[in-house]
Amino acid sequence: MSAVNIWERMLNIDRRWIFLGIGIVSIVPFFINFGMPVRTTIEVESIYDYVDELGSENAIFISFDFAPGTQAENMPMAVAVMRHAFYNDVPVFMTANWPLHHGMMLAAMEYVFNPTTEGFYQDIDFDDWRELREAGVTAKGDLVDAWESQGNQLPDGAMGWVFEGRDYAALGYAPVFNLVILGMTISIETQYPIDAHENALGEMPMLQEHKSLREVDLTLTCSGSAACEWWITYAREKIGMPVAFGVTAVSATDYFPYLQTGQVIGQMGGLRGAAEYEVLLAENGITSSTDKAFTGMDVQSVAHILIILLIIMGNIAFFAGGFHKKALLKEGR
Amino acid sequence: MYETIGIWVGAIFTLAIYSFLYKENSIYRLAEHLVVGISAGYGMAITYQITIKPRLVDPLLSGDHWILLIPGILGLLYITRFIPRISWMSRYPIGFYMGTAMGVGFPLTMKARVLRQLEGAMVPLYQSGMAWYEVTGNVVMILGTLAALIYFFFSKPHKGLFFGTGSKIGIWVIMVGFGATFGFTVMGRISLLIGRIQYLLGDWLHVIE
Amino acid sequence: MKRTVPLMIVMVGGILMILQYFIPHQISQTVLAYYTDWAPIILAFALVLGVGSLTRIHSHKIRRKAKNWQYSYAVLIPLFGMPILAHIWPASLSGGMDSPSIFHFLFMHVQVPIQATMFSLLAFYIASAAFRAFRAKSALATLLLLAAVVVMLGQVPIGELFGRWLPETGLWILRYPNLAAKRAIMLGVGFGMLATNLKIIFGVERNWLGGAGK
Amino acid sequence: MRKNWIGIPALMILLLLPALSVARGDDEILTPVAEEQLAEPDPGLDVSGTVTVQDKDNDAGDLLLVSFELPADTEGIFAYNVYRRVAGEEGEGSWNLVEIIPADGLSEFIDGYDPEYPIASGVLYEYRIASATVDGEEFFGPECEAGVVSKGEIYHTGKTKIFIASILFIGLIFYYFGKAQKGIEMYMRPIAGIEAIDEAIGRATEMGKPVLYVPGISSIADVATIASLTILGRVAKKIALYQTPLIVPNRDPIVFTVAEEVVKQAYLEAGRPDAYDPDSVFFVTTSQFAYVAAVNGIMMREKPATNFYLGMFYAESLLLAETGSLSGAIQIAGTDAVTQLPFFITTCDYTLIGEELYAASAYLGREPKQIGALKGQDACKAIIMTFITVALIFGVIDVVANTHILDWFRDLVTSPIVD
Repeated sequence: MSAVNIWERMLNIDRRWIFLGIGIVSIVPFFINFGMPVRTTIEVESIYDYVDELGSENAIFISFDFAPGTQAENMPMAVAVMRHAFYNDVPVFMTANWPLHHGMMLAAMEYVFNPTTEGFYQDIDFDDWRELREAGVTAKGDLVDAWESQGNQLPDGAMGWVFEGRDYAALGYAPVFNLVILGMTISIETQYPIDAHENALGEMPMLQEHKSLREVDLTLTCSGSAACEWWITYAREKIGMPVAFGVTAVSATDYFPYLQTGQVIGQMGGLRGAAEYEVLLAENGITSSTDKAFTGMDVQSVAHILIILLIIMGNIAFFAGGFHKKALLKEGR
Repeated sequence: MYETIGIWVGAIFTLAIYSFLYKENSIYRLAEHLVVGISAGYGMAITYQITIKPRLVDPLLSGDHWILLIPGILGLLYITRFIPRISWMSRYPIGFYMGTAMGVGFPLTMKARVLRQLEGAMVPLYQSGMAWYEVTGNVVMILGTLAALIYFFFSKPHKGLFFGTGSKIGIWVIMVGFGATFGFTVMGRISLLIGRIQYLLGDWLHVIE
Repeated sequence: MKRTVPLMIVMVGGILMILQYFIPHQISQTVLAYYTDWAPIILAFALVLGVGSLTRIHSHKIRRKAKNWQYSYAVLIPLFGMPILAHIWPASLSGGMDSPSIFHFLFMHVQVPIQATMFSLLAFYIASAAFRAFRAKSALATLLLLAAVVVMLGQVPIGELFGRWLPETGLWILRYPNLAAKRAIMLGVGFGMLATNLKIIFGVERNWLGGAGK
Repeated sequence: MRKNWIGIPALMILLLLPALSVARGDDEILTPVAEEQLAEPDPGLDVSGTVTVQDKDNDAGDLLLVSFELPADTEGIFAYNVYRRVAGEEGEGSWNLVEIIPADGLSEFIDGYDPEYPIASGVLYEYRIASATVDGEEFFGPECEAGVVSKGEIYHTGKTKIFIASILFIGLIFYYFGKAQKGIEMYMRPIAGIEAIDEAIGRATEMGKPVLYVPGISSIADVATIASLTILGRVAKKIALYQTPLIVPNRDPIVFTVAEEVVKQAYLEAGRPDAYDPDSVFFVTTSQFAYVAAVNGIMMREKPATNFYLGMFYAESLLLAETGSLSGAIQIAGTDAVTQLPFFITTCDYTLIGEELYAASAYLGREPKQIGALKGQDACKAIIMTFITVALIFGVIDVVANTHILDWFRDLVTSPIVD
């Protein structure tokens, strides 16, 4: 077998080997953690710093504007900011702009509240603390004291209590969502008389303190499409509401102009953006460790390296085999 | 129980699609045909439920929105397509849709794709506090835009100093842009795979968190 | 009647909607309101054409016993089954939040995973495309390759091992030359769109009527 | 650069823009008729003074610009609650809370955005403003009748630049339409992709395999789709002559019907109406990835010799093109989707980039007016390039001489983000 033949065979490699390679390098890092450091960028730090400044008198919106297809990128962003807010007792309103995205919101809550998740938050149903609420105990500190004095104990491993209606409200999906945003600039309650669990919003202490988007300090839109622009058009441009983007890597470049003009306070781009937020949370002790996005970055590193190796090999074979002088190769498999 | 069966079915169909990577096969073929049927059927159901029923049928039945008969009839004209003798009538709704869509699009395109882009290309080269690479970047951006525009010039041959060199630089800039976009997209595409692996290994097999 | 009237509809509709943009008066807003009300209704009916075509081609296959004809049942049964099921459980149209039903099941556990998986095939294809296409055959191809590699390495943590300059260079390419290329294409495309809009409104481009040219 | 004279009048028109926007002026400000009613001064909080109402510019007569005098003493005021009612109505129940303004110095807002309490054109309203404490306790200021009613305008002054640019564009296109109609020959540089199309069809014929034509996945209102359908007409005509099988899967039902007509017509024009197979053009599904699954399946089963992807594409571009190259087909792509072009460029044998797709369709359409339109587009590009060049020069002057002419020049084309 001549040397040229080896190069030729390399160039005409059955692409199923490439598929197999990508498959393997994408699975392995889930079992072996490399934990390669992720450097944080100013775009993500500015969201982190902004949220970090907030306290229980503030409130934020997290909008789930993504479908299961881009879940791997968008979900960790929402989860990370949710945790950050809960840690600082910032009330969180959660919305979704499409029926399918409503399911994503529920999945995020299930993850953060699930006792098997590391650093979970113990969720208290709206109905379970009705008595305390009706007795007028609504401030977070008092509420926790009163709740614990009733004999409730924080489970092992939990980061803290979250009270539905005090710390979060799952508003979910409402039709024609761009108009819903517009309506919420006036009143949240008229758009969502009840939340996804059919609790009356009017009874929620967090709503009484934050009646419209004007009284909310930030919206994070985790978006797999151009829906994030709705928040700019209908909330930022109309009432000057601060908006942060959590978008997929593919659309991240499109939104740099918004950052430049200050219409967006910060942006998490793709899995990397989410990983950066996780790193910031872990570094500041808000979570004990990083999460899915950070693990995913190992996959990214390895997969990128594999692709670059493939490109280099392809070029070596191409030149070493002298194909740059020759006619076209026959097509692969 | 419902959820468990659901995840099993979903996982099986996920693998069915991945089997296409190895070879086109009968399981992929089944998944392919099923998803075509289901999605088209879902489209029909959802179109009726979110458009035709609340926007046409309900208002008409309530009795005082007779004006909606116009779009209703116009819409029904599509169906004349199945009757060859009067199939030309289906051009009416298409015409309505085409005309209005073109009209709505015209000023918006002028604003977003022309004026806004022109505005973006007219940036100051230097402002105090800019690093050297930002200044060179601005120069590259402006000259690059000009060169790439020359490439899209159709009424002159690409010869001579201005059009020849210009269009050559233009295609270089375009290629660098394409390379960068390609490279940048890789991360997003790998993330999609990560999502499916989390579904298969996590939700289905529970071997990872 | 067959050609002139549709062309008239296009011209009137087009000019009306262009003018509408520049007029804030309530009459103009009423026109826009009617348009936004009517357009989705008219458009919704077009789906019937698609379903008609799908039904015809697959029933043809079954009747002729063409190659792979058995699979056509996998299209036709859910095609009509889904709307019927949706009618039986009308509340289950939204994904995820409603009570279990067959409609919901088929959507959530067949359509959604298949679509997400199709989408994720891109991870494999982008790798094989990179392997086959990125060859330094010419100066142009080399530029494409280098830009791609620099941006790719700049994205991931491992790229930082090469030093800080790599991600910064990647970002620089994205922000300047990439923007220049995209902007030039956008401008050209923008003018092309505008010209086509005009050509259709004024009846110069009429192949949508069916049949190219006259 | 003979055509560059066009830039001069264009420049002049655009130079007039700032003059226009200055001359526009403001609507006459009507002095409010403040009807001091017996406002009971409460000891709690100081209240705001008179309310001034103006009609807002460029609206449909459904917005009012409301401003008020801030109270002298803002101590303890958390927000201002603005109430409105139709003038002449009586009773406490007639007041509607239309706006809550946080007390941070702002004393102006636009009323009428609230869908619950819209402003009707030509109706006279009354306003009153309450200073509210953190607990929501309210102290009412005077009731004031708005001196004006809201009315709609005939022309949106904020859109003048877009209007002028549109007129300029339409004028240029029609100028070249006229030239084309007079039969004046116009030079057009060749586009390599067009020859590639012919070659690719030839190859399919030699191999006796079908040709796959994907007209993009967007609607008929998408310009790329329209360009693609024109090219489909030419491709189908060639194919009809060679009697090669043709496969055209569609994602949009309307595009499907038009494509069907186009292909039928092409077979007719080629004199082969009998060779037309009604099953060759078909609809698949509106769902993006279900459509891709089906087309990929077709590619691997039917193994077409040539694949055309012309039109608007999204993420499926690479899925289609890689599967196509896997099946060994020659591939020709063309799209105006900037984000998808890199994938077609790297995987296809020939790619029409952006505007080249439209140009190719104009060539193949073989109508003089189509070429005329292309000429008009080029003239517009020349104008744009002139603008960018002048901006570049001004930018240099700004840096050297420390002036600010670029800002002024840039303002000529800047349009506000919100209408």
